[in-house]
Amino acid sequence: MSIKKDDNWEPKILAFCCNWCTYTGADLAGLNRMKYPENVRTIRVPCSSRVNPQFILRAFQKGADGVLVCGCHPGDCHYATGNYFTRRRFMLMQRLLEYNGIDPKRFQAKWISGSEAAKFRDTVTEVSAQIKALGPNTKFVAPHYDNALQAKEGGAE
Amino acid sequence: MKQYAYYPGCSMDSTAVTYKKSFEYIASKIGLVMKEIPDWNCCGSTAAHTKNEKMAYALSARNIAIAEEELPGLDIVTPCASCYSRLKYASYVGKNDEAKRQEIEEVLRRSFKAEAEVLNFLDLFEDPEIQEAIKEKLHRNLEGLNVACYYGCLMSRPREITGETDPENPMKMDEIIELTGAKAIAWDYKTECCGASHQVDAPEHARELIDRIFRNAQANGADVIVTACPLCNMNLDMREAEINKNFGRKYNIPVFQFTELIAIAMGASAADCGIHQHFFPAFDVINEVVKTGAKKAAAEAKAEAKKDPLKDGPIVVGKAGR
Amino acid sequence: MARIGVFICHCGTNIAATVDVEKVAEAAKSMPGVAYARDYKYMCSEPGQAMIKEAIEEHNLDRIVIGSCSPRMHETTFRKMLKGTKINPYLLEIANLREQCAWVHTDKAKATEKAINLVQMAVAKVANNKPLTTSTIPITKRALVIGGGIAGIQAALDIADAGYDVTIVEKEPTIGGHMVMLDKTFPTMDCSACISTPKMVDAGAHPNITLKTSCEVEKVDGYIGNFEVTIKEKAKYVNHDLCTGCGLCQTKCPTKVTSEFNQGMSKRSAIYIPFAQAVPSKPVIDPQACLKLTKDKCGICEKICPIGAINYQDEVKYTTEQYGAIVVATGYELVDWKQMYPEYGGGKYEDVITGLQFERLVNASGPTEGHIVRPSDGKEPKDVVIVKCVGSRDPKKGKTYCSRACCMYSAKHAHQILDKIPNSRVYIFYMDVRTPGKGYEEFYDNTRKDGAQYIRGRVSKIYKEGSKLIVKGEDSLIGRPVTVEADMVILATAMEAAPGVEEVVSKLGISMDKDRWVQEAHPKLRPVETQSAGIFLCGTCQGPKDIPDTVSQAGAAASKVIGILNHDEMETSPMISHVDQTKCAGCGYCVECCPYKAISLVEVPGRDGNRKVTKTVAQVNEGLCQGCGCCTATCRTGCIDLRGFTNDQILKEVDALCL
Amino acid sequence: MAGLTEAQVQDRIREEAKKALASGEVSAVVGWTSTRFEDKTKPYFAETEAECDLLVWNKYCINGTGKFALDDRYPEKKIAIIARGCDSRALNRMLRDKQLKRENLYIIGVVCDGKENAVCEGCQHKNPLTYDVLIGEPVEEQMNAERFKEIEAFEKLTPDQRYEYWAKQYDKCIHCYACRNACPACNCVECYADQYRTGWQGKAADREQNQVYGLTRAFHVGDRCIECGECERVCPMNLPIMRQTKKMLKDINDLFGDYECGLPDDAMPVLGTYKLEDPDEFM
Repeated sequence: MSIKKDDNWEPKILAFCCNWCTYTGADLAGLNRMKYPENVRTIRVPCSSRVNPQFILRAFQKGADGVLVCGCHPGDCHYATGNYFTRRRFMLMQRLLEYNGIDPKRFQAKWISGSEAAKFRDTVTEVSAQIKALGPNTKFVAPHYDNALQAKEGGAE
Repeated sequence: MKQYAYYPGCSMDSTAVTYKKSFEYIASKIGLVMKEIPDWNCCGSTAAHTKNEKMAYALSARNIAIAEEELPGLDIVTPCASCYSRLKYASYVGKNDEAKRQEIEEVLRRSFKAEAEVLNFLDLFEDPEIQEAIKEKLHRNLEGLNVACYYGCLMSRPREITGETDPENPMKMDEIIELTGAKAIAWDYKTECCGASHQVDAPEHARELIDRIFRNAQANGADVIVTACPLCNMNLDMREAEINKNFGRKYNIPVFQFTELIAIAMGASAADCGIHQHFFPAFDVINEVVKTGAKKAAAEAKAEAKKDPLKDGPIVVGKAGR
Repeated sequence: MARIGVFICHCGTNIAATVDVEKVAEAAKSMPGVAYARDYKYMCSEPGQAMIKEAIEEHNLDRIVIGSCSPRMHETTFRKMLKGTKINPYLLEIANLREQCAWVHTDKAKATEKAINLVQMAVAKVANNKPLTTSTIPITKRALVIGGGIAGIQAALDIADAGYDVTIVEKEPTIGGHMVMLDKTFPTMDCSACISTPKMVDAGAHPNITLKTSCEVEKVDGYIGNFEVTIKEKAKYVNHDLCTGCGLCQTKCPTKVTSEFNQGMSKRSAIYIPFAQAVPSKPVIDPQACLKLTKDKCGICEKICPIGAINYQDEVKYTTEQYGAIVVATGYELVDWKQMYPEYGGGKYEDVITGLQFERLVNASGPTEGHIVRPSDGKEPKDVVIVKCVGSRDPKKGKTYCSRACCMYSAKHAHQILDKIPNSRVYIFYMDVRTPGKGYEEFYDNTRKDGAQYIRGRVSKIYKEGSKLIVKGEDSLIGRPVTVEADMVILATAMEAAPGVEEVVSKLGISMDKDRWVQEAHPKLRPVETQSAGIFLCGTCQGPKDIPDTVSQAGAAASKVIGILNHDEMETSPMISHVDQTKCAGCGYCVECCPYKAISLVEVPGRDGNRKVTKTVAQVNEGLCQGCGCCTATCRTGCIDLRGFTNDQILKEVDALCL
Repeated sequence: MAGLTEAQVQDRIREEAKKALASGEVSAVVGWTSTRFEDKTKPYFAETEAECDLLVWNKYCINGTGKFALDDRYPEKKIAIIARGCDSRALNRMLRDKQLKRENLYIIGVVCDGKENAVCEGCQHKNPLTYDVLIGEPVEEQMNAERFKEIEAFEKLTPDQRYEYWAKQYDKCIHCYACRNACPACNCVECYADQYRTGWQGKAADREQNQVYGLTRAFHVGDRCIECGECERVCPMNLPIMRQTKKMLKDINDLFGDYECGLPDDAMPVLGTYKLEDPDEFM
């Protein structure tokens, strides 16, 4: 959870990247010296189907302002069918989170292949801009008894 | 005998007079009742659907709508391939595309349920009941006459609309014509284009199309060509002489509507079928066939009479009369 | 408490330029569990690695975090380095400070803050790493090749030459496949039988190769190194051990049925050898044609067989054998053009033949001893039309793909006709001419110089007029319809997957694409492998191709197999799933989601209170699991976990990110 | 009640229960019995023929009987269950999850026309779907057009209103796990929430942990929920738990086609499989 909301507040965004496609794409973005905002931290997973929706809940609970799950395009999965499961899980997860009041922009999923370095940069830039506009995430986070913080923020959404 | 809603189309009273006469002769002989759709309108043929699809559908759909209202429960029959194609399209769209059906209803400002079946004359004459009725009324046997059945394009295509199983080699007309005793030969130009309206606007190209049809028919031993569509008939019949002259050919293959041959087989006279109204002389082929038929029939009758009933063994008498 | 060593690399200036490496090393010192932290110019260099090893000893470290370039670059390097130390190579995490931090940011302060965060996550994760050791599975040093065409023969020969046992399973009575039916082969025009029959004889005689003809794969169990394959041997009614192949029975057999080998253009007896150079050159009885087997009449062959090798009571036999690796080489079949193209006569005209039928006509051992004649009246054709892409590149009526070999064999046919029949004329209707190989374009040029007339356009209709075949098409270069009066028409029909390949593929648990071609693991990088470890493929079963490509793929598949069989055991990656069978409820949903079918439900003894019971729980096959982790997210209890990326590790990594 | 009155059904139940026990194959018959309050019944295990006479059948028999079959995962004898439509779906659920074996169950199906329970109005399965013997004439089923009306209404609120609503609800949760114990889809040997060492779920009963528990359970059960409403009925703090799981079911129906659980030939749960032509929003 970032400290306070002002202009140079930086959102904390967590990105689960599949090792064979998106992580490779991110490395390629580095190789080509592409530039994107600093507020994204990637966690490498063997396949996007490794990402358990409970990790997303944990991320929001611990104060992440945005979560991104990236993997290979359906059909290109290194493990053949992994991303078909990812697709179903996170379409349902996104709707459930939205239903519980979390702005859908805070949780996104994207297919980014090993060669789409530019798409990785654009996705990261776009998501961090969207989250910056939304401000810090106050839902699902921080024990509710910290009323002082709660009152001041007053549900910034 | 089943009744049908009848959509004559514009050519029956004009270029397809032989088709009309021979069909009416057959219908009267076998008691086939055709109820003409009241206030039917032009089906739009190729002109309409090249101009505006919605109008094309509406034109044919109106005929179907009237038939459904005035003659409920009757299948719609039409002789001409083009009318058949347009009506079949309208009914196919009405059955399968709900949005278009509603659109057509708005244009017609009347209900269009698109439930009635659309048949062409080949479907009609394929009906076993009608075939039985014709067989009973057959007088002459056209044995020895080699007939090339020419289907043209719209009778069998497109396959999804017409439901034809083998659009390259349709067999309906072949089976019907063999009722008359004539033999339907296998040839390769059954469904090749006759040039249709291009015989008028681009004759120098279109005549070739007719020449190749006659050449293949002749190469396969056809005495006559038989069609089931006014336009095919007219194109082939009207231009055979000209092709003989311009292309230096010696074709002597008269062109009939298949109903003409059936009518003749049922004993119709030349006037009943309007044989004299053909462009290419069709008399001698018919006379020759009719004569040989008659001669053969006479010989058979004599042989029948000569046969001594006793020679073939005792006649069993007294068994419970069956 | 863990004693973690953190080593931050400058990578020259790559990282140091935009990340304050000293500050990161300093910050690392205060992270939980970190006992030692420092930075250095080139961690992956020899001195760098030596420096780490020293630090491990000096500070008694038990886990390592390296802040450097992408783990995809040097993870293996640092793991090898740890092999030399007391630390298990898997107690190591790498923070990607170069590709995903230094190179992609400009603001040094923020980049440094992110670098610290990434190291924090790596430290949190490594604290939860467990020591992993690779396990091994035994390898049966035998290979199975399914399909006895040139692909299967070549693969089997290469594997056998490497000293391993190979079994070829072929469903026809002889090996040789389609290649042995051909007359000449492009581009060198050497005789197909002359180069394939020697290989067939080698395969038949090779000590390491066992031929199982008239056989099919019935059942396949097990996994890489330990396949258990049941092979069904159809009844041959001839005891091949006794039979010497003298051929007496063939000459006396009264029944005559169409010969499949000669593409229906000649007859064969009920007890038959498909063709002279068949391997094994011992006959089998065709149960549908044999009078004895159908109407219990005749029985001549039994009477005249000098050795009494005929046995009418022969039955189907099943044998089960162990194999370490399997090569699929099921080949292709030509499409049934008669269904697809009624406008070419639909089979009515005898003189409209396929390329394979022409190969039999022009073949010296064919039904006409190599004289090119019209099947209808046996006369020598003067004008021949060849129609290409019949069924290929035709999404509406046939297949969408190009069958690759027809352009070349059509040019070959044209060359052969012009060569063998004086003042003959050959017209070839084509859309494009594709000559994608060495010497192919020159071959095509020679054919045109021989006088073959290439007409660019498709054929719309073929029909018979008198004794001539009228071929109607168009020449799109001059934009006019064209008619050719031909004596014979050869159709270059499309290739499709061999009939029955669906059963083989489903029994092996591999997959097919929409055109029924066997699905390769990766079209560019792993063309001869399939998704299942230990199962390889080669030849036209993977897609249309010509003989040179088929033979090179066969060699490639053989080398992959040899690569496996060279080892007594195979090391399996330790980063695979593992089931905590005490918590597993046996719901089986993980079994369904595994792309490699590596998980199965097994009965294990367990306790329920004080009673002994058998529980059904999931179990991971270490040989098959590739470590994707899909099962871990499908399991609600979370009792199946992926080593190296356990739930615990990832949760701690998430927590570290958000402190 | 088509044909039979409540009393006649009750007699038939007792008769079937006695017959089952008499056969010696069944260890107990799970049904309902009366309590001190005439408008309440409680689940009851009849193990002797005499006890069978205590089995009752009236409009207050609302407890689910299906989940009791899971008490003994390795029974020596069969267990007989008096199963209404929802109970038979609960049994089908556990059978599909391979937690029960069909041969260990003797199902006495009873056609039900709704009990004093909120969830009964929209009931689409009054007839039991799987049974060994059936009491009563099967009635004609009606589709419940308003199956997701409540969800659709809730979706119309603004994100803040929705969050505040759920935050208040989850403040009440006391982590008693009654919902988990009553739910036939919650049939794991050891629930993730009890695995404190892996740290999926904290122990504190504060809003933060409750939200994670609520959503995780919704996600675990979402594609296997048989909509029997037991979780809501047993929750001591009256949390609207069904309102979460039904949201999942609504989305599944929208995204992947008609979907209902607890049917005899249950398809693979949605999250356990895939279709190539699934909609894709992540391009």
